[in-house]
Parts: sequence; structure tokens; C-alpha cells
Amino acid sequence: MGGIILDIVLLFFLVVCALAAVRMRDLLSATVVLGAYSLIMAVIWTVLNAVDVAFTEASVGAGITSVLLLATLSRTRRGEAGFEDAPRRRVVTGFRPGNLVLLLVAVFTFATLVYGSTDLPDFGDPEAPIHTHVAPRYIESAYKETGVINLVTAVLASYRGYDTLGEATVIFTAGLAVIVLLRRTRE
Amino acid sequence: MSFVLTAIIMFAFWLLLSGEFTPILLGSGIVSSLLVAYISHDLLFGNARFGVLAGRFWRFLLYLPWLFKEIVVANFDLVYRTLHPKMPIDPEVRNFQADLNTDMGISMLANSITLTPGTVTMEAKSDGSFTVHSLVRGSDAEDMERRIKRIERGA
Amino acid sequence: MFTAAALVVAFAAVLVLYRAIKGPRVYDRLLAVNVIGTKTVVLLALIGFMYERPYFLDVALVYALINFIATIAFLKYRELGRLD
Amino acid sequence: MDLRVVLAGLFMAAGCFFLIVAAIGILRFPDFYTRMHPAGKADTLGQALIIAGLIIYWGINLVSVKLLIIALFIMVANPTAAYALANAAYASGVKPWKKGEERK
Repeated sequence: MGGIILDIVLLFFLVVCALAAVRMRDLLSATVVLGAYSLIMAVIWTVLNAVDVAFTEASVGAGITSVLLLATLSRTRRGEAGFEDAPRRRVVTGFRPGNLVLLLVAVFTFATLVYGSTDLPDFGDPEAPIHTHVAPRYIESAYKETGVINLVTAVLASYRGYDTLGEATVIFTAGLAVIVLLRRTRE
Repeated sequence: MSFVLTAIIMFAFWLLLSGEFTPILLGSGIVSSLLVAYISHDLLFGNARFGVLAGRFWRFLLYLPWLFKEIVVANFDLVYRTLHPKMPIDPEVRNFQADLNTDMGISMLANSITLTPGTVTMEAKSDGSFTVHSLVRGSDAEDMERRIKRIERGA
Repeated sequence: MFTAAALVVAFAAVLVLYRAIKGPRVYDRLLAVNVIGTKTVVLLALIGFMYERPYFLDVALVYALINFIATIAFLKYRELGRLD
Repeated sequence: MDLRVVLAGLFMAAGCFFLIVAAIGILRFPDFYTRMHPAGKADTLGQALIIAGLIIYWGINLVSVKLLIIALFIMVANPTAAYALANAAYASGVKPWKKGEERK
């Protein structure tokens, strides 16, 4: 019960953060609010028991992304166009037929997704296909075959070692690119 | 000296986080803590001698209980001022000169000022000049400065 | 007990979020996000105990470090106008 | 009811109280510098008390050493971050609020 309320509070926090970040016209402030968003998102990953994703969200979402956005801002301008002179433009209200079509499309997509999700297995259901196929084998023999205590690490770094090597290459290249782009050029 | 100390601390941290004692994990732990210590050993301790450091550390431990007491007092004061409907605050900004000469002492004083009643450090320069924002007129930090000086010099 | 504490901490984070959105200055927002970060660390520790999985503490530890670094990076940008 | 559990509960309740007060303070105080006070003090003590409660509940082992390190790190990093913020604001010329002025 308490867990459900906690989930609701956290999700509410996320929605408020996202709306605020979209509506803000000062991009620096929006970056700061997105940092708060990432922090709470990682808590939600942790609640879902996805600790490795939470690690990634914490370091990439709250750390690296903020820094990269800041670096971008420092190379461009801080506000959206017109931020400095006009404090806030009035949002044009009034009915337009095009908006109705967009609304219908959005509602239809939402309804389809909700309908589709009713067929999914319950969260954490042991009989779900994803849990009956390869997972038992990993759980049974991962320690024997790899000698790694953490099962997630065993799967990522051992069974899917080549995948992870590829990912690491991509991240390494991206890191190099960032360093090259951000390096101070001497005049 | 600072190199060895840093390496030992880093390795202890490694052991704490891994919690496993197989040869390969211990080996990579030793290698990486030596590497980290080689790169950054001058950041943690500076260039002071071991005896001086040990003395300072011991006197710092003696300082902690007093600091904790002050932190608790500070928080009850803050709770009173926050929850009081009229919010009895009257902020002011003050400058003073502290007679401290190590970076460690200055940052310790700056953090202690932030944690204790009514004051937050706004600026601390390495020559010891401080700018302090206080919630109520007339809070002062001289008592604390004296205590930190004692940690630094050992008098 | 842990659930109640986690709820209180999450609620406090929502309160502080108001300050992060309202501002008015970017420093107010930074202060608020820093406080939210501290609350997140505590929240993670509490959730670890709530679901009886204390190994979540590693995440909490990483968080405490990242939160500090992110704040310092923002301030460096504000002070110098750039990061490099 | 174990005495240790009761003690842990008391510590955590006190910590929650201080965290809530810090949040209220950050909402209520009139300007940035006065908001530093709850963020630098009450928040630090609140989290330290909650983590102390967890340590008491869990007893002494590897987990509680990690908790202790988290608490110590926050106790060092939180005032430092508060200082860095205040210093940056001060250096960029944000004027402190004086009694009797309008809230910002």
C-alpha cells in the first residue's frame, strides 16, 4: 500500500518536472529541472529493481547529460529566441479544427497502447515468457560458468560480452568526440 | 608518504565496495588504487609531514562532539525561525579576518560556519578573509575560529 | 516504518520541487535541485531497506558523489560562462 | 518491540521532521541567501539522522559501513555545495534581502 503511494508521488514528481522543463523559456533553468527529473527517474528504476539502469540514469542522465547541455549552452545562447526582450508571450487561445484532429490522433494512440498493455503478463509474473526461456539457465549456471557473483554483470560482460564490447566502443568514441569538440582551441 | 596513505585509503574503499576477496579482484584493486594514488596523491593531503597530519586528525576527532552539539542547537534555532508565523529573521552580511593558514583549516572553518547557528559562509579566501551571511544580527564565529586554530597548530 | 519515512522524504522532495520550478533566480533552482539530490540519496537507502535489498546502497553512494559533482559543474559554468 | 527498532524509529522520525522543516524553509524564506540556511543545516542533519536510524536498525557490518560513508560524505559535501552556491551568487552580485523589503 505504502509502496503504491510512493510510486504515485514519484510519478507525479516526474510529470511536473517534465511539464515545467517544456514550458520554461530560460534554457539554463530547464537544464536544472531536467537534472531533478533524472534523479527521480533513477529512484523509480531502483524501485523496479533495475539497479544497473539506475546507475546509468544517475551517471548519464543527471551527470553527463547536464554537463553536455551546459557545454552546449555556453557555446550558444541561454534563452529561447526572444527570451531576453519579451518576458512571456501570451498563448493564443481559440478553437482551430486542426487541433481537434491532433487531439483525436493522440487519444486514439493512447487508447490503443492501453488496450495493448492489458495483454501483457503481470509485472514480476514468474510464468511470463521472458522468465521461462533463458533466464532459468542463466540463474542456474552463471556462477559456475563465469565465476561472477552479480548475475546482471555476468550476463552483460560474459554471455553478451561482444555486445558490450561494441557498446563500450560506441561510448568511448562518443567520449573522444566530446573531448575533441570541447577542447579549448588556442588563438 | 601521502602517496602510500592515499593508496591505502583507496584500496580500503575498493574492498568496501566489492566485498569479495578473490585474487583477481584484489589484484585489480591494488593496481587501480596505486594508479589513482599516483595521479592524485597531492590533492588529499598536501605536502604536510605524517606526524603533523596524525596530530591534526586526532585533534579533529576531539573537535567533532562539540561540532555535533552546535549542529543540533543550530537546527532547533532554525526550526523555530522557520515555523514561527512571523518569521523572526533580520539578515546581515559581515566580513572578518581569520588567522588560519592551511587550506584545510580554512575550508573546515567555512563548513563549520555553515553548519552552526545562524550563519552561512559566502566567501572564504586563502588569505583567511571571510564573508558571512547571518540570519540574525550579531551572531559570531570567533569561538569556532579559536578551536580550529587549535586543531591546525596543536597548541 | 521505512515506507512511512520514504513517503515523508518523497513529499519533502515534491515541496522543494516547487522552488526549483518557481525560481526566481537560477541559484534558487540549483539550490533546490541540490536538496532534491540529497533527499534522493536518503530515499534510495530507505527503498533498499523497504524492499529488503540493501545492495541498493551502492547506487546511493554513486548518487551522493554525482549530485555534488553536478552542482559544482553548474556553478563553474555560471562563474566562467564555459566548462572547458 | 525491540528497543533497537524503537530507537531507530525515533531517529528516523526526527530526521524526517528536519527534512520537512528544511523543505518548508526553502519555500518560505524571502531570498536566496536565507534559503541557504535550511538547505545547508536542516537538510544535512535530517539525512544524517535518517541514516543513523538505518545504521542502528541494521547493526554493524559492511552495509552499515557503507551507510556511514554516505552520511559522512553528505555531511562534508552538503555545506561545501551550499558554500559554492552562495559564493557564486555573491560573486555575480545577487543582493541579500534586508528586513522590511519585499519578498523575492
